[in-house]
Amino acid sequence: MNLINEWAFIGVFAAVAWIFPTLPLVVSWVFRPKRANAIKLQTYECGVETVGDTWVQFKVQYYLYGLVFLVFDVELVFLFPWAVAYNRLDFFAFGAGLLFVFLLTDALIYAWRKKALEWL
Amino acid sequence: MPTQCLDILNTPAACLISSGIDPGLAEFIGILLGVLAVSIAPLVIVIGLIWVERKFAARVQDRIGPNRVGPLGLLQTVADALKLITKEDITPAGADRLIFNLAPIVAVTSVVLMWAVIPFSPYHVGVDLSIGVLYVAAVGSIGTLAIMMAGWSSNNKYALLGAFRVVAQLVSYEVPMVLALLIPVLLAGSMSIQEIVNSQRGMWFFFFSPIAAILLFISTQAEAGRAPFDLIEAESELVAGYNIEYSGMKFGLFFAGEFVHVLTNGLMLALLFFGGWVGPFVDDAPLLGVVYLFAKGAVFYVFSLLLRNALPRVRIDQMLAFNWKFLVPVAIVNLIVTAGLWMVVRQLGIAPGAGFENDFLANVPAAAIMFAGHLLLGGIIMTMVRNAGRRQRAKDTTTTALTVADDQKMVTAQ
Amino acid sequence: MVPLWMYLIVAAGMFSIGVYGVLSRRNAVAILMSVELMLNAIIINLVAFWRYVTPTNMSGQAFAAFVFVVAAAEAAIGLAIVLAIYRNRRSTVVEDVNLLKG
Amino acid sequence: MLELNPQTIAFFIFAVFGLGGALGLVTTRNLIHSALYLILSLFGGAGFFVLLSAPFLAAVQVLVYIGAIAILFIFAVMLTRGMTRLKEVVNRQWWASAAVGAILFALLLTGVILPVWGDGGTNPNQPPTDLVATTEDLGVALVDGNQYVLPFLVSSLLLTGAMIGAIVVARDQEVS
Repeated sequence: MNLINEWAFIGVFAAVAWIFPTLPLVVSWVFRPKRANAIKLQTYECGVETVGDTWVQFKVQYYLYGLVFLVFDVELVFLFPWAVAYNRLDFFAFGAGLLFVFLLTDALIYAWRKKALEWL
Repeated sequence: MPTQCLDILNTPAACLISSGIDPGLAEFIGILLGVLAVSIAPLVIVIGLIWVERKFAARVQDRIGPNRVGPLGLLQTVADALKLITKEDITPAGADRLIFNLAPIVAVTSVVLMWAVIPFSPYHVGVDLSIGVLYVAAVGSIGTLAIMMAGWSSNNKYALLGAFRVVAQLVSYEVPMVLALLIPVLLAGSMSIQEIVNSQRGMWFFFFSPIAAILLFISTQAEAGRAPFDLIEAESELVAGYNIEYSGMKFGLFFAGEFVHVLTNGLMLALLFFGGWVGPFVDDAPLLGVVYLFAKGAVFYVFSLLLRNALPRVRIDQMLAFNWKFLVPVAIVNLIVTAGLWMVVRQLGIAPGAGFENDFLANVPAAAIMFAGHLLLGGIIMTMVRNAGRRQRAKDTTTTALTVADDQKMVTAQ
Repeated sequence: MVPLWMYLIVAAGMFSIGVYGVLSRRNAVAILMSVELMLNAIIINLVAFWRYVTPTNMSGQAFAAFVFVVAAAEAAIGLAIVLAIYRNRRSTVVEDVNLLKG
Repeated sequence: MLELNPQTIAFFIFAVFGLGGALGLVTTRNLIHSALYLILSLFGGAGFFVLLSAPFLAAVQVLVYIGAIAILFIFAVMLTRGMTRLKEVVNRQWWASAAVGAILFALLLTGVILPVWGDGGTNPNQPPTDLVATTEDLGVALVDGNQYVLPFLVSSLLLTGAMIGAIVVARDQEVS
C-alpha cells in the first residue's frame, strides 16, 4: 500500500467512525417521544432557575495549565523526529537532545518556583 | 496482470480483482471491508465490556450484578441500549444546538479512530501508518475538544465548570503520556506501531524501560478518566460534570466512548511495551496474534477495573500536583536515562544488531543493563518520594499537635 | 497530483482572509485567531513549495516546524497579554485599549 | 485539465474546509464559534499536509494546533467574560480592511501564482520525484551540526522564554 492509499483508508475510516455514532442518534430521534415543555427544558441547576449568564468568568489558573501544556506539547513534538532518527545518531546528537530537554526543564522549574502549577 | 488470490482474509482486493472486478473498485471495496471490520469491532466489544465492568464491580461490592436479562445477564447491555435509544432526549433551552449534538459524536469518533492503526497480527492491521504513535496521540487530543464543546454548549454552570476541570486534567496528563510514547519510538527507531511490535520479537520493551510503561499506564488511566482520576464524572461533587445536561443516547455515546477508550489504552500499552501480537507460533497462525493481543490488553483492562473499584477519588489540586510535580519530572528523567543507556549499549556494541532482533539471547545483555539502570532510577525516585513524604508528615504532625494543645488551653481557660 | 498553483491559491486566500480579520475585528482574541490563520497559510505554502521543488531536501519541513513554534509562542504570549488587559480594563476590544493615547 | 481522482476530490474537500473555516472565523459574532471555525480551517490544512506527503506535519498540526493552541484560545474566550457576543463585530474601517485583503490576494495572484499557473509556467507543476524525505531525515537534519541544530535549540529557548513571559503577564497579582 502506498502513502496515499494508506490515508485513503484513514479518510474512509474517519467517515465510517463518524457515521457509527450518528446512526443511534438518528434511530433514537425517530423512535423517542418528543414531548418537551418549558419545565423539562430548564437548565439542571438544583431546581432553581439559572441566575445570570452561564458564561461566567473562570480563574486564570486554567489558562496557565493550558499554557504550560502548549509549550511542552510543541517541544515534545520536536523530539519525535529526534527519537525516530536516534539509532542513526551519535553522541553529539544525543547532547543536542539533552540540551533541548534541559531548556524544557528550565521552563518547568520556573513555573514550579513561581507557583504557576499550584491550584489556588 | 491477474493477481493471485492467496488469502481472502488478508487481501480481499486481490481476490476481487482475480474474480474480474475493476481494480479501482476492488481496491475501494477492500478498503471499505477493512474499515468496517476494524471500526465495528470496538463498538461490539464495548457491549461485552460494560457487562464485564458491572459484574466485576458487583463482585467487589459483594453483589451479584446483572442477572435477569439473558444468561448471566449478558443481554442486560442490549436492553440498556434499547432503553437509551427510546428515551426522551432533552436539549436544554439556551443550549447551542449544533455543538451540543456534535460533541458526543466527536467524542466517540476520536476514540474509534485510534483503532485504525492497531495491528492485530503480523498481517491484520487497518493501516500501518509511518507516524502511527503520533497519530494515536493526535487523535486522542481531539477528545479534549469534544468535552470542551459539550461543556460549553450545555448552557449550564456545572457543565462548564466540569469541562474546565476535565480539560485541565486531560491536557496535563497528555505531557507524561507523550513522553512515555517517545520511549518505544526511540528504541525501535520508528513511529509505525507494526514496526515497534516487530522489534519486540526478541524482548518486550517493558524490560528496556519499565518506568515508561508504568508512566504510560498511569497517564492513560487519567486520559480515559478512570478512577482514581475520574474527576470527569465525579457524580458526587460536580453532579456528573460536563455531561450533566445529556440524556438518552447522547449520554450513552459519551459512556461508550469512555469504555472503548479504556480498552484501547490497554491494547496500546500491550502493543508498545508488552509485544502486542508477539507470542509462540504466531508466524504459523497469524490469527493467534489477535488472541495474544487481546489477552494482554485484557490484563491491563482488568487491572484498570481493579483500580477503579479499590481506590478513592483524588482532589483536583492533588491530581494536578501529582502530574506536574511527580509524573512530568520523572518522565523527563526517564527519557534522558533511557536515551543515555541506549546510547551506551549501542556504543558498547551489545545492542541486538540487524538480523538479531528476533533472538531472545542476543537481547539479554542490553535488556539487563537497561533494566538495572531503570531499577536504580526507580529506587532513587522512591527514596526521594519517601523522604519528601516523611518531611511533610513531620510538618503536619507538629502543626496538629500545636492546635490540639491550643484547644486544651482554651478549654482550661474557660 | 493536484498542480502547485491550486495549493498556492488556497493558501493565498486563507492569508488574505486572515489579513482582513486582523484589520477589521474589534475583539483582540479574534485578531489573534486571524493571525494564527495567516501563519497556517504560510505553513501550507512552505510545505507545498517543499513538495514540488525540493522534496528530497529537509528544509521545507524543518522551516514549517519552526513556524509551528513561532505560532505557539505567539498564541501563548498574545493571549496572556489579552488576559492582563482584560483584568485591568474589563474589555478585550482593541479600541478601548488607549492608555498610551494620553 | 484536472482528472477526477480521489486525490483531487480530497483536495477540494480540504480546500472547502480551509477557506470556509477561515471565512466563518472572520465573520462569526460568537467567539467560541470562531474558535471552532478556526479548528475546521486548521483541519483542512492538516489534510493538505497529508496530500503533500508530509504526514508528520499533519499529525503535528492536529496535536499542536487543534489539541493545544485552539484549546488555549477557547480558554481565553471563556476567561474574558461578556466579550463572546459583542454587538458590533467589526470596526468602522472594515470595508477598507476588506479592500486591503482583496488587493493583497490580487497581488499574490499576479506576483506568485500566475508564474506557475498552468503547464507553461517557469516552475514545475508536477513534483520532480515521488521520493520524499521522511520523518527520520527530519530528525537527522534537526540535530546535525551543519544543518538545523542551532534553530532547534533556539526554538526551545524561544518557547521557554514565551512561557516565562506569559506566566509573568497572565498571573493575578494578588496570588504572589
